[in-house]
Amino acid sequence: MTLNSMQKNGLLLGLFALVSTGLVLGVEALTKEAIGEQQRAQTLASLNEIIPPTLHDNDLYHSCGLLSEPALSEQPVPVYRGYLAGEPSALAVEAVAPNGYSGKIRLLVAIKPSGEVLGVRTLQHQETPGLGDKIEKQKSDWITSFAGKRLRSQDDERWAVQRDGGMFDQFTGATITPRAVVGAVKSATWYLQQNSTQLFQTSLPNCHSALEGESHE
Amino acid sequence: MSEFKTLTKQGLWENNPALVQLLGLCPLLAVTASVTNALGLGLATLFVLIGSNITVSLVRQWVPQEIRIPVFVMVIATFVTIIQLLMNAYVYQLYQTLGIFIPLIVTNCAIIGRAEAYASKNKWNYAAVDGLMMGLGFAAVLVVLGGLREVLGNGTLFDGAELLLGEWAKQLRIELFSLDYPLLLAILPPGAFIGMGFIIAIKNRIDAKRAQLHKTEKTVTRARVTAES
Amino acid sequence: MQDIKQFVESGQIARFPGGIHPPERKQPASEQPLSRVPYAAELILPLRQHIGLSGQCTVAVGERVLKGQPLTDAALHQGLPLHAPTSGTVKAIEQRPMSHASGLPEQAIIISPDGEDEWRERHPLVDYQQHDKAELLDIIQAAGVAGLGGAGFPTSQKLAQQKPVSYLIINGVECEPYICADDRLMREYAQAIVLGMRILAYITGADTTLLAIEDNKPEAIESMRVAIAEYDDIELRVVPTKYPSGGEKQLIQLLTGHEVPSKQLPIEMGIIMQNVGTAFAVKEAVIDDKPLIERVVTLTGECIEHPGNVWAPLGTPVDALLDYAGFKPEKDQRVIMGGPMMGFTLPITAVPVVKTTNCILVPSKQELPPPGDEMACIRCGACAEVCPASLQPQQLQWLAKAKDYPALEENNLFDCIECGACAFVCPSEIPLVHYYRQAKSQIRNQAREQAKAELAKQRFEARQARLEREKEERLERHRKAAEARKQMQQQQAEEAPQQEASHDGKSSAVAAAIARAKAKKAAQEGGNAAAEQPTGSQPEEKSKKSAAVAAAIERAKAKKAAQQAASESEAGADRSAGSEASDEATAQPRPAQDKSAAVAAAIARAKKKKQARDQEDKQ
Amino acid sequence: MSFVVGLLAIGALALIFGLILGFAAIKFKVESDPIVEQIDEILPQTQCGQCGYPGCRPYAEAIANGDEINKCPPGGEATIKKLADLMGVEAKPLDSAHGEESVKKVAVIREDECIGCTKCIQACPVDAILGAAKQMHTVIEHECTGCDLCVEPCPVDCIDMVEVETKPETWQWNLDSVKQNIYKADTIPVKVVE
Amino acid sequence: MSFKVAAAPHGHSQKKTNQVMAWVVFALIPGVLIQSYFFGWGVWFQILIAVSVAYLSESICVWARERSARQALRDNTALVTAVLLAISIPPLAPWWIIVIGTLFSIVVVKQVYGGMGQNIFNPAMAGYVLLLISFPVQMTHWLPAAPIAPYDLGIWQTLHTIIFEYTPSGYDVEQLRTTIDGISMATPLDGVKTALDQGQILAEAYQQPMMASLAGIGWQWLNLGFLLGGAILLQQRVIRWHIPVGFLAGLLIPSFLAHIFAPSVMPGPVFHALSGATMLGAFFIATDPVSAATSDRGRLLFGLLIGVLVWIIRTWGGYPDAVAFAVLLANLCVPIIDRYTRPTVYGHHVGAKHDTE
Repeated sequence: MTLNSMQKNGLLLGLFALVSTGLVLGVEALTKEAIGEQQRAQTLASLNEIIPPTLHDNDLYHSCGLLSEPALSEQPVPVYRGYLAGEPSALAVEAVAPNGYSGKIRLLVAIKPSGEVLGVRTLQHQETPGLGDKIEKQKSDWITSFAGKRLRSQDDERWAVQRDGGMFDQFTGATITPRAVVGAVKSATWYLQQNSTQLFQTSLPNCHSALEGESHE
Repeated sequence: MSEFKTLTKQGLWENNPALVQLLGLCPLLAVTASVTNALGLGLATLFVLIGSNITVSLVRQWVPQEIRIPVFVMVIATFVTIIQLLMNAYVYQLYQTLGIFIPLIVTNCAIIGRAEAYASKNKWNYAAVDGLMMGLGFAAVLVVLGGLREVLGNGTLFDGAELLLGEWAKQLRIELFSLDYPLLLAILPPGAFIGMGFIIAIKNRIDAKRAQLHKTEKTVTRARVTAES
Repeated sequence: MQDIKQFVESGQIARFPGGIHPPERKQPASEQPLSRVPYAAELILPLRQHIGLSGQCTVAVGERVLKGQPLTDAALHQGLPLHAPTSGTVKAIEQRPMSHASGLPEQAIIISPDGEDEWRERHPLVDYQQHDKAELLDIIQAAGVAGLGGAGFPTSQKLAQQKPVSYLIINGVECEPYICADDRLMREYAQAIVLGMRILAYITGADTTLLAIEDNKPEAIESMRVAIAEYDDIELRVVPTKYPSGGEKQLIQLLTGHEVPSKQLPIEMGIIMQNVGTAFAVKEAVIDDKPLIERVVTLTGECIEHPGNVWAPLGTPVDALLDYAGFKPEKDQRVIMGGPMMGFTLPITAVPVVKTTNCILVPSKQELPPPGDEMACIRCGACAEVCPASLQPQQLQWLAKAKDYPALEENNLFDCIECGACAFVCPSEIPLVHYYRQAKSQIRNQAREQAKAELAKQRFEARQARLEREKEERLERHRKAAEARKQMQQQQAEEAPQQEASHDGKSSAVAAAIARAKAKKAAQEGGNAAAEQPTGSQPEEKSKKSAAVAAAIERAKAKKAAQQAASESEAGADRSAGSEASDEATAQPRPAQDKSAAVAAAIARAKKKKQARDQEDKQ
Repeated sequence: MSFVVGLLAIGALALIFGLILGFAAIKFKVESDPIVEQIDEILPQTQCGQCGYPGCRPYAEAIANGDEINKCPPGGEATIKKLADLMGVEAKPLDSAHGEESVKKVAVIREDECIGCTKCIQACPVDAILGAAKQMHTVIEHECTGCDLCVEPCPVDCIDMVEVETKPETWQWNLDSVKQNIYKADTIPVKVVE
Repeated sequence: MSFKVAAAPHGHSQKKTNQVMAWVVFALIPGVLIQSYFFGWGVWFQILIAVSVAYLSESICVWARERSARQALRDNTALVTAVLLAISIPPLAPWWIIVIGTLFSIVVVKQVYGGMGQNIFNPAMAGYVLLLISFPVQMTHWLPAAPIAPYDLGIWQTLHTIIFEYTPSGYDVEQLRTTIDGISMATPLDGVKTALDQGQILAEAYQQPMMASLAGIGWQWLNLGFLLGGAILLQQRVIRWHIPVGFLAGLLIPSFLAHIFAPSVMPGPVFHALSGATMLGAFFIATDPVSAATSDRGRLLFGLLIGVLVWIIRTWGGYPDAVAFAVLLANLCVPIIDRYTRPTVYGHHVGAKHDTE
């Protein structure tokens, strides 16, 4: 009796599992392409916003390299290299501000080889809606205030929120979020400024395979 | 009253999964900061619920008591994963907003509850209607709560509907008023709890009023324990 | 046990948690010497003066009774007899309002005193030590002595516990404001009380007698100190004034440093407690052969002109007492029997003084303002602070309002002594004790109902079993009757072919048909008369009459079944099909056939319903 | 390749868990909780049938199968509350279609009018009526549940439902009733005890 | 003749709930006077608005719930809630802030839960938290205390600011709290916290202009004023010592220990005791009997819990002050505290049974 019940239940459950898993895998195979496309489009959209087409003529998305750099993030981050007529024209990197009000803030920072900041975008954050979420382009223009700025030295005092005596406005009511973003952009910019030549020259491991794998976690 | 009519009434009002059974509160409270999000998760839940109810109802004869729950969970998980993949592929923006909540549908008690309480005991067509109505009821509460919170916290309705419904939906956006200082509480999770509490209170109030109005004089025939023997 | 001994010997006074200090207001009543109230025009003596059954009345209306003559016999379970407070005639035995918070009516003996105050024959005891304990207990019981401090529990019953007693505690604390009956008694009758204490100690065999008096009664303490001076085994304990030090449990805690375990009696700790008034009554009963026919009652309150303590014959109506002391009622006057903390209001004053009446309090509105509106509990915790039982009154109050009885019991509602300290201090003026009393009585009622439901269930099940058994017996009888008939028919059927064997096939077929019809008719008759003509195979045949009645019932049933069957078309079809069946089938008794038809009809109905539903489903 | 691995892994897992569940289903089988018994304990056992079921036990079975808990007028609020606790549902007010909760009553037979037809005896669910054919019947008061099932069958209407008399022990500390009690005392006919 | 029937006991001590509540308001007076001296007329307007809204909304709620309005308003609890909330918020907060807060306190936290005595949360603090979460900007705009304030506002200017959110001369609150050299002034707690977060040490943090000898300018006197009020309440036996003592012990002992171990980054007990809402919380807010524990031991524990929570949130939390959050969190723990601090009932002591053997 026990054996019979075990056999029956085991086989049935196994059967259901196989069918379910098969279905899921099937759908995954079918949608794989579309999902990849979506992610590409998303990243590209952000990239194109801060590195306008006039500044590059290569395929930015496929110029991506994976960079392991503790100064930027604990994990390897993608670096995008823009060329205009074969000449290096722009450099974008994903930076992480670890000290946001509620968790990490993922940013995309782009500079010209000259060191001037092209632009910054927020890729992902969990800041308080209505307060900290003003770092989103859709909510506020604040994030665009980085464009055109330069970093003079590693401890350039102007690179801070106004409250701390810097040149970046903090939005009303929140100090922590902008402070974190400014800090992260500052260190990313510094890194890019220091290593721009090198970054254009070294070959980096391709990032797409790894990135897509990540998105399925 | 026909079974279908009963199911409709049960799902939408009398036994509403969110308001009466208080099931599936986790996604409900987390994603209802705006109507768009609420609608998105509501629809996702609706599809999963119909799908799982039909499937469970179809296989109910073959599933023995002991492995019922694992099988149901597997069925639901399959549907959820498929929907997640589809959303990822075709409504990417919305997927980014709702992303982390979609897998939660797997353990949404409203769904497994219906599979267990209804679909596993009834024919597939009834189960489908039950799923539809329960799903609609759930989605309706989501949308109402989302609307409430969006209006209070943002002064708008259907903000970002284009993420879900395509470009044309941009016209849906209604700006009721512009808030200098949004009521942050409404958007934050505590606001969801408070809003939910008020919606349930209003429902109970309506029910109480209706019960008063429709107090029909039904008489129950008394059973005689000691019929003449 | 050892701990208690140590504590008592050290002479310490412990303290109990909580308690309050309400204004005492014992003066001026405590300063007036005891006086005696004249007999009222009628004395009302309720048959029941304590918990338990009342005794049987032993006098009749119109009968003359003498002072001290028993009016009832001691009921079962060591009840107490009732005595005539003075000589007179029994005027009536009727329902009168009780001296109880409910004002419910209660059977009472009404006596009109004849003014002669003539005693029955008395047998004073010279030396009680000559008599054994059982004898003394009988005397005390026959004298109707009950605890005069609180609930009026029969004293003899309390003393008769077969447990070793180390300490006899005599309670002279009298902690409730206003009341000073015991105070006065101790001041004026110290010797008699001590004698009563000796008798009690003798009966209980207690090693030590502890006399407890609150320190706000210096005169009583002094007079008792003098009276007990000659006895080594009586110790006087002066306890600090705090309400409710006089509660039995609290006093035991004060004197022994130990608590009486919940749901146990002090006797389990080797302690017995009696009130000073009871000690006095015991002395009078044993030494003077004077039954309990009067007691000291405090008459006090600002609405009385001459406050004081009086000897009041039991049965004296309260209005007579109030007249005696000069009563000036104000609007919405409260007349309280007992003290301000635990007493109850009387709706009318035509109720009598009973064994437990220690005080009649008629306060003015200034001295005891009536409670204001009940406000919501703010959980300030003042009640918990003063609760001598360390309960959580605010919690109990909520549970009582929610009628959550299991939770109330879990929160030890029944350890509440209803002292009223919590309600006294409640800033929201919630009548807490009132809620507890209601909850307690409801819990008790529920327990009673539960027991009754259990009984009802048993009886119902027994009845069902009996009916089932009877039904089976009846069916068995029917079956036997049917078998007998079948045998008879078979015999007939066998005889018929033999008779007509000589005819040819055709005529034989006709004959057979006739025979069948005949048999059918016979069978029908047989069926109808089944009960009427039981065959000889039933030896346990009942009387003809009852058989006839049974037959009539059967006929009525059969008729009803037939009507039912006829009303159903399907059933009709079934029946016609049935009639085409073999001879044997038609030969079945008619009622059985009808019954089976009815069953068939019911099945058909059910089928049809199911079909209908299936169709609906398909739609 | 990952496709096959995924399938196999999940399939194998499911197989193992299925085996375990099959084993557990037999090994740890428990007899179902006799919930009907517990419900029956709570019901007042008047067997009055006001709930629409013939007796308390059938109603207990009905509740166990999902019927409403508010159909028992004799039990009233207290019973509903206990049932709600037991069944883990919300207590609700008594369904007035089944009658109102009223004061406890007992049946009393006006004995001089009784013709001894035994109909009430047959109607009584708890055998609380004594008597024989053509003899006077009487109700055993403390066994009467007050269900009033005996009232209707009586051909001469000689059965009254009388409120159970309040005694000091059963008095519920209802101070509002005190004046009525006094009033009752005045009107009660004087009965002489022999 | 028939007499009045009443329930025992027939006497009553004379302290009533409404008097208790009135005493609480009375004892707040020293603190409110000091607050209005240092922070301007605003506090009086806030109290005025809060009390009006409280009574109005309470009347409507009680009416909607079909209860006796007279009795509900007479108990003075709405008054206490309104005044406590009004003195907790920045005196120049716009009028709708206090209106929303009071409405929430009275309608949602008190009446929806069933009116007086039924609320599990402290109404004033729940209202405060709602405001703080929803309107962090307005709720953190405290002006610097009078001696260092760049502007001195009269009655009319204050009222104008509360109603229109800027002064007649057109300054908004943000500008009002900004000094000539463009640095906006924070409260002492906020200032010290920000400085420490930026890696400064305590000595540097204390150099900020709003700091005084003991704690912040104005704030130290404000706290002493509420301490005086608390003493009045204790003396009148309106509150008992357990909650304030527990609160202060819970706050001061950890801060003292922390200060010993890390003197450069952990503010000491004196700073904590005289900053923010410490004294107001200890004597007036945590002692709200409805939402506090009931037994003496429970109250000590309840106060201790609040004190420790205040210290933890002040030290590591996101907000500078924490009394409101701590009180609400402790409110949640009350049923558990009550359950485990229940005194042993008479006759139920473990030893009691043993004695009889």
